[in-house]
Amino acid sequence: MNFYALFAQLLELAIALIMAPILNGWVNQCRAWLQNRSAPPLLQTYYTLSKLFHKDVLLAHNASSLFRAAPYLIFSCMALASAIVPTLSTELIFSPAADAIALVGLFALARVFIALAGMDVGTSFGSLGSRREMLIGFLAEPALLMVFFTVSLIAQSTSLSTIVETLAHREFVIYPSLAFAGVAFTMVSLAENARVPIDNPATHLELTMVHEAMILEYSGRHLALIEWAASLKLFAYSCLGIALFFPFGIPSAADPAALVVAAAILLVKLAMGGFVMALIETLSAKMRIFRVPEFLGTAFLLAVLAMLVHLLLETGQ
Amino acid sequence: MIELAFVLAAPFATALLLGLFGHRRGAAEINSAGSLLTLLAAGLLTMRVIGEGPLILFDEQFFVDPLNVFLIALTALVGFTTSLFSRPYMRVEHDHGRLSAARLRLYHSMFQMFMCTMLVALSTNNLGILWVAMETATLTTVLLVALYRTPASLEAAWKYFILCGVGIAQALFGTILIYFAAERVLGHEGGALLWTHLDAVKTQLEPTVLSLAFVFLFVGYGTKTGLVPLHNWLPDAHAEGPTPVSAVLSGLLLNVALYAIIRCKVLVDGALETHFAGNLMIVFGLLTVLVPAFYLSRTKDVKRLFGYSSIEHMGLITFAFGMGGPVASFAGLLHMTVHSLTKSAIFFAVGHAAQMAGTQIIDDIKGLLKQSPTIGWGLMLGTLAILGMPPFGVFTSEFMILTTAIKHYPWATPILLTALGVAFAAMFGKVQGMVFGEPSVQPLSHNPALLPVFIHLGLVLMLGLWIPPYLADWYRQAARLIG
Amino acid sequence: MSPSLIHAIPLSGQVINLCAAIMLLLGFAMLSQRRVLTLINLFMLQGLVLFVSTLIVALTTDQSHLLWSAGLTLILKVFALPYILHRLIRRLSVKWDIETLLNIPTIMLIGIALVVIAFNVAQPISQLSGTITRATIGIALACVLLAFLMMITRSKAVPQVIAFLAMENALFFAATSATYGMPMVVELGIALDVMVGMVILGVFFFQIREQFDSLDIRHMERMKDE
Amino acid sequence: MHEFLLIDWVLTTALVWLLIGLIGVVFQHNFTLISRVLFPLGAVCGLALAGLALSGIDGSPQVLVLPIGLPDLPFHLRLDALSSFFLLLLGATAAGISIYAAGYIRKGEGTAPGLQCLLYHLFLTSMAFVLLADDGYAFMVAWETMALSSFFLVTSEHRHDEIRRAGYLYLLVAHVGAVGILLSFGVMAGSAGDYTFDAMRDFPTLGIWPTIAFLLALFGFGAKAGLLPLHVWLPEAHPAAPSPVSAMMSGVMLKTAIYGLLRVSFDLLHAQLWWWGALLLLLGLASAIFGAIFSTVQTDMKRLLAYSSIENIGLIFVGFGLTLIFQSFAMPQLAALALVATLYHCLNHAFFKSLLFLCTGSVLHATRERNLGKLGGLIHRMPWVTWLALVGVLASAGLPPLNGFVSEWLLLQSFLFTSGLPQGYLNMLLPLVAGAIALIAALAGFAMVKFFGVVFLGQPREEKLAQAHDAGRLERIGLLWLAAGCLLLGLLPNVVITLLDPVTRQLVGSGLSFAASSHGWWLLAPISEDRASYSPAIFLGSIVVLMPLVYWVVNRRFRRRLKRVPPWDCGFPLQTSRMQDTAEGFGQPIRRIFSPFFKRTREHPSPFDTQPRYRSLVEDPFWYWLYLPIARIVGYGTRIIAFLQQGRIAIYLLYSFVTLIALLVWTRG
Repeated sequence: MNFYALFAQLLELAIALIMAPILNGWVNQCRAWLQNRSAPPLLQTYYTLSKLFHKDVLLAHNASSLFRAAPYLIFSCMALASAIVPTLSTELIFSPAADAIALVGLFALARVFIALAGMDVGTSFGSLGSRREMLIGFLAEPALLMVFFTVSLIAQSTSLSTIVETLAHREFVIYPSLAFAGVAFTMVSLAENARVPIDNPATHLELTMVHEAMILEYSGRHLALIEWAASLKLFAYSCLGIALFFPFGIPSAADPAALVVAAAILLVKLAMGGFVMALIETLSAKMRIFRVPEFLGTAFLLAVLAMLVHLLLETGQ
Repeated sequence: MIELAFVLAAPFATALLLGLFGHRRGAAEINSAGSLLTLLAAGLLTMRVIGEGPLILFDEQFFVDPLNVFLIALTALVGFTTSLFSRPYMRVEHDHGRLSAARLRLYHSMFQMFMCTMLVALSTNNLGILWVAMETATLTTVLLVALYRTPASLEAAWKYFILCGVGIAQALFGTILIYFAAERVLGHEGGALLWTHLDAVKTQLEPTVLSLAFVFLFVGYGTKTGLVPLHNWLPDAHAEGPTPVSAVLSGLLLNVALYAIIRCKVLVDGALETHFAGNLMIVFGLLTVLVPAFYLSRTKDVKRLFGYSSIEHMGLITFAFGMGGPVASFAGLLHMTVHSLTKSAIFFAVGHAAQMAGTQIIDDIKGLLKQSPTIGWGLMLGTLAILGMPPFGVFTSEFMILTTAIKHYPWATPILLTALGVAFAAMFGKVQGMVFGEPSVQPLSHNPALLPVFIHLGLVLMLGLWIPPYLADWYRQAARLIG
Repeated sequence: MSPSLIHAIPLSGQVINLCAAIMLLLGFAMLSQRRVLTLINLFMLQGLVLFVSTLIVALTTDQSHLLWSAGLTLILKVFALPYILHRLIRRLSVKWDIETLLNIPTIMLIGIALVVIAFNVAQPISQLSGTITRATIGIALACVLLAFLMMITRSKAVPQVIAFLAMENALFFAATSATYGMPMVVELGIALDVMVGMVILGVFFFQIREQFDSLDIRHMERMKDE
Repeated sequence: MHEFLLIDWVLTTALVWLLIGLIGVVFQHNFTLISRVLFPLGAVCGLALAGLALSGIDGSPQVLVLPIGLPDLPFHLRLDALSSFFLLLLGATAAGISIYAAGYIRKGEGTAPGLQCLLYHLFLTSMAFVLLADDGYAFMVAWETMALSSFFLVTSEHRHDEIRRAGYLYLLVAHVGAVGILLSFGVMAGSAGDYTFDAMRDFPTLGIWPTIAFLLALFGFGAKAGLLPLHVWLPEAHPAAPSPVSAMMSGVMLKTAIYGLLRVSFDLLHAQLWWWGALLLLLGLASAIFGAIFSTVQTDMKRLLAYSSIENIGLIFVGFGLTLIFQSFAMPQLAALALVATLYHCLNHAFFKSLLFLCTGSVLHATRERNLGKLGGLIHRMPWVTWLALVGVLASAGLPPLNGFVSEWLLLQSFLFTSGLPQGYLNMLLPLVAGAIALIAALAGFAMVKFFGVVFLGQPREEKLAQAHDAGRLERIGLLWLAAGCLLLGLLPNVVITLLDPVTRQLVGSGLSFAASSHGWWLLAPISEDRASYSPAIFLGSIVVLMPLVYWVVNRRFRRRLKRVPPWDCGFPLQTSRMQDTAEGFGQPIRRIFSPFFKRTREHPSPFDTQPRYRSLVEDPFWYWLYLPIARIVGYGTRIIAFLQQGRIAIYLLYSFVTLIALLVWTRG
């Protein structure tokens, strides 16, 4: 394997780990501005994390080893995920390791474990949270896959690198299907990252919380890891959106200089993406849990439409 | 020569003997001994026929060919096992006070007499004597069915007598018509009722007369075979007679009646060169397969249940012979064999089961497996066998019949499928209830003779996995005879 | 048949035809008859006719064994069976069989229809009948069917049995006078069976009566699956 | 005597199984012999069979004619790639299950161990014969023997009448299906009633007949596989049976149905019409969705698994149908891809489903409970079972890097590259089917989280669970074997695909081995690397590296104590185990979303109840749509026919009379 790929991979991983909390902070900041509150500092997430890391772990009596292992597993899954998504380069050593479908599988793995962890202690809220998380999950996953299918039909491939290659460096073509896919993807990523209107990461109101309910029993470093993993997930999704729908500027040729440029472009894109997300969160209100199926159903439908549009307009049939 | 004489004489002599001493203690043993003697003689006769081919004996009045010799052997075998079974069974009945000594005597001698008539009917060459034997068989069995003298048994016997008597009368008319037709070819003294002669000249016989004759014979012997809608005597007779009698009724009498039909079919086919007889048998066969399947789910009496199942299988066999051809006829003969073996085995098991429960009502018999595993397994396996479950032999013949049917008579297969499905659902459901579950039955006063059950089931199992070559060619020859 | 044929038939044949006609007549008479005693007498008459016709056939086509069977008929059907039946009804005191299952006129109509069918069915057979007596087989068939009908319509045991025996007669008639006799063994066998059957029935009647204290077979309708 | 070929060895192994069974029933009072010698021996036979099949899979077909059977039709046996593959499946799974059963069987109520030993091994033998049979008769005999032996195993606890009912339903459906198969053989049979498969291969069935044969076969095998709407027996029979038997039925027996249909539609009927495939695909999809949805709302753990089996069978049929479609449009490469996915999933399902059933068996023994509402917190009592069950759960939820994911990945791949079929509609529909598969996979994940979470995690919902004990040694070995299988099948896809190559070549005349092997063992790229690629090895590897790394870093950098405290739960005071989600509760969202699918009856407490209780019963609507109507029709028929039987002798005489007259008139006219 070539060293460029290795280097790019490491760089990407590093950026992901560092930038993820900041992105999280950035979104909160934007939201605060939009709701004209005084904004928390950009690095707020880092402060929280370090605080948590320095605290003792309070572990429920009947918490099992699975409960304790879960945070590490979830964290590594998310790290891997953000390493797989081609953000800086399409020449990555991990890119053959997992294609779009495998990526979805990876997210699913993390979800299953966090849900199991939520059930482990056996409190009323924990299992409630897991139930809702799985509900959202099984609705979001197919929608996400359909989005991927659309783009992979365009690129005739499910490997992310190839997709980005095709979309970024082919002569410019307008794909109407991508519009639908993009909307669907946005809806899905809102749901997956526990954002308003599906969930509210800020709330601890028992009856509405989903993600928070699962991790109620976590504390100290475990909680820190999970929070970090959550922000990694957000980062990965944003990068994914960028890679699929705004892939311009991701270099294909193997030269380090291009990497720097790409990193800069990436930052700009992320900033914009974060702002858009904050905007959406501000403009919409949290919905009842049983409206969620309709919401995600719509996303699924849009993705299906995208595929049909592709099959009708963009292939010669 | 001498073998056949023995085959016929042994049961007759035993019958007379038992008519005198049938109430004594050794009667059951004498009964078995007589049957054993018959079986041995039949065995020798079979050897002889395999060795030397068809025999014509006693100035042509008797005649043994592959078709009837295997039925003779079968009859002798089932008769023997039944006599073994009836020994403890009748003891228990006697202990329960359902039978007096005099009745036992009647039972024993009539049983042997019945065997004798069966054998005569099978081995005779003269259609008239065939008829006489069948009639006599009816009379003896009427006495056997009425053995308990309960209202139910009298009713059953009466219906049996009237329906079969009338039926048999039609058969006589048919026989007369055949004679009438044959006499014009063979002349008066030419043995116009001897099957061999008729077979020789069958192509010259007058078609219209023979077709009419066949209608009468079919209705006549068909009544005895239990073809729908002539079957109504059968469940009653099976339910009310003593179980050994039910066993031989299902196992033997029906076969013999069917045998008579087949013999006549051969002549009619020869004379008509159309598929008239075959079509008749196909239609009635299908009807007979279909209708009892629906009765099965209604009946509450276990012996009636298996009576209906006998009707159904007779229908299947009739259908097979109706289709004709080497495969179907082979299957029909095989099915005759396995059916009479399996069904009699089932009746043995059922008889003991009913004695253990003190009733024949299905819902009151439960948990046989727990109380007496042998009876339970016997009943369960027997039922599965009769329902056409491999590796038992019944499946073998049903396999051939069904596959032939879908090749040549596809329209018939839905009917067969429905019938088999419904029958399976009904019978298996009921039997499962009897065999499984918490026991409601008491152990018996004499330990039951289950050897017969397992001999039969063992034979059926063997026939399902491996048909001995000589048996196979034997069937083939018979099938060729039937055409 | 056309007159020319009638002249062609010798006397014996004509007598047999006459017997056949009488058989049929008796068949109808029994069908319509209510009194059991008369029924038995009619049955006896039938037996007598049977005897006569058999005798004639035996004499015309000198077959010795037909003489035997004629004698057998005389003994069995004219003396033995009627005697047994008389005894039975005296012992069981069943004189009447008032209620038939259908009313008499209807039965008669059906009977006539049956005769038509029987003749029609038997026609081809009698066409190629070599014997001088053509129509007899048709008549025999008609008698069989009439007896059958009678069995269906009678609701008491004894008349039913008499009908059964009448059917036996008709068959015998067919056997002897239509086909000029079956082989001896067969006739013996048949006769024996009838005899034995009769005896068994005699035993039966008593059993039935003591179980159901009547010979009305409508008591015996319990066995069915519901 | 010809020299001892591979097929002879295979046959011998199968017969050894039978022999073991017979020994077991002969020495049925010697319990130690049965449990400590015979069953392990059976496991060894399983291994041997797997080894033989492995070595035979790319050999040339071998045939053998036994001296038993019909006079003109002795038993023909044949060992080719297809049968070898399924024999491999049988042997490998049986090895695990047998060794588990050795530790599992107990004396006590139900069928005696000796008899169970016989039935169990008869079951194995008959399945082996089903896979070997090369003529209609031998196949049917083996097939029905399989049904019978499994029926007696299912009803081994026949005291309970719901178990009797389950067994009855099972055998009824199995038998009716078998008649269907028989008739299909009848249709395909050679002109002169020759029922050998060779004759059927060569004999061209023309016109409507191939379709009839296919539909009959589909009916028969579908009934055995639990395809909609013939699935009803499955969720009854699997819970009723002892767990090793459920494992065997769900893991292997259902696959024999797949084998049969593959044999018929590719080998005997040569995959003629594309709509056969479409039909299969639709039925499979329906079953998969139905099974997935129903498994999420079950409250009995074995029922849950049974419905999930229906789902997996559905997926297998989807792949099967796709293969047929490609084959009928002469696209061997894609057909090979779909077929690989199908067979791969057969293998995977065999492993993880039997693993899960065996785990439920251990739970059952430890707690005497099948009801999810009464379990929980077993991870503390039975760690072995829990962690091994977790492997099965992840696998059956289709999560990387375990085996379930690989086959689903392959299946999705085969769906994504369907464009270019001559059928416009299919082109439109197939990608949507892919979406549906995604939904199904996600639902499976839901069901599995419910299963694992409710049974093993949380607090014990009953006091008696405190006495629960972990699985015994032999049981652990069995579980370990199967779990290892799940892992390896997930990690070494290329090996498996190369293994499957002869099979696909036999059936669709093309294979993936080249594309697969061109990237080395660690990278799976069925078509080409830039088309799609997946490397479970790297996947697992990186997680395995990352996790300890993170752990090490975190615990090294921040040395903090770890205190045990009562759970916080938003500061709610009294926490009891009754407050956790029950199985019903967990399934409630699904019930709500898919309410039209269910036939439910509920019982709500009113505010004034002194003993408030909530009951919600979810039933299979097919009973009410299909089966009860049929039963009603039959009942109607019986009533009509019973009217004919009046018990009056006059009526009976009338019947004969009318018959006679009618026949006479008919003959004359």
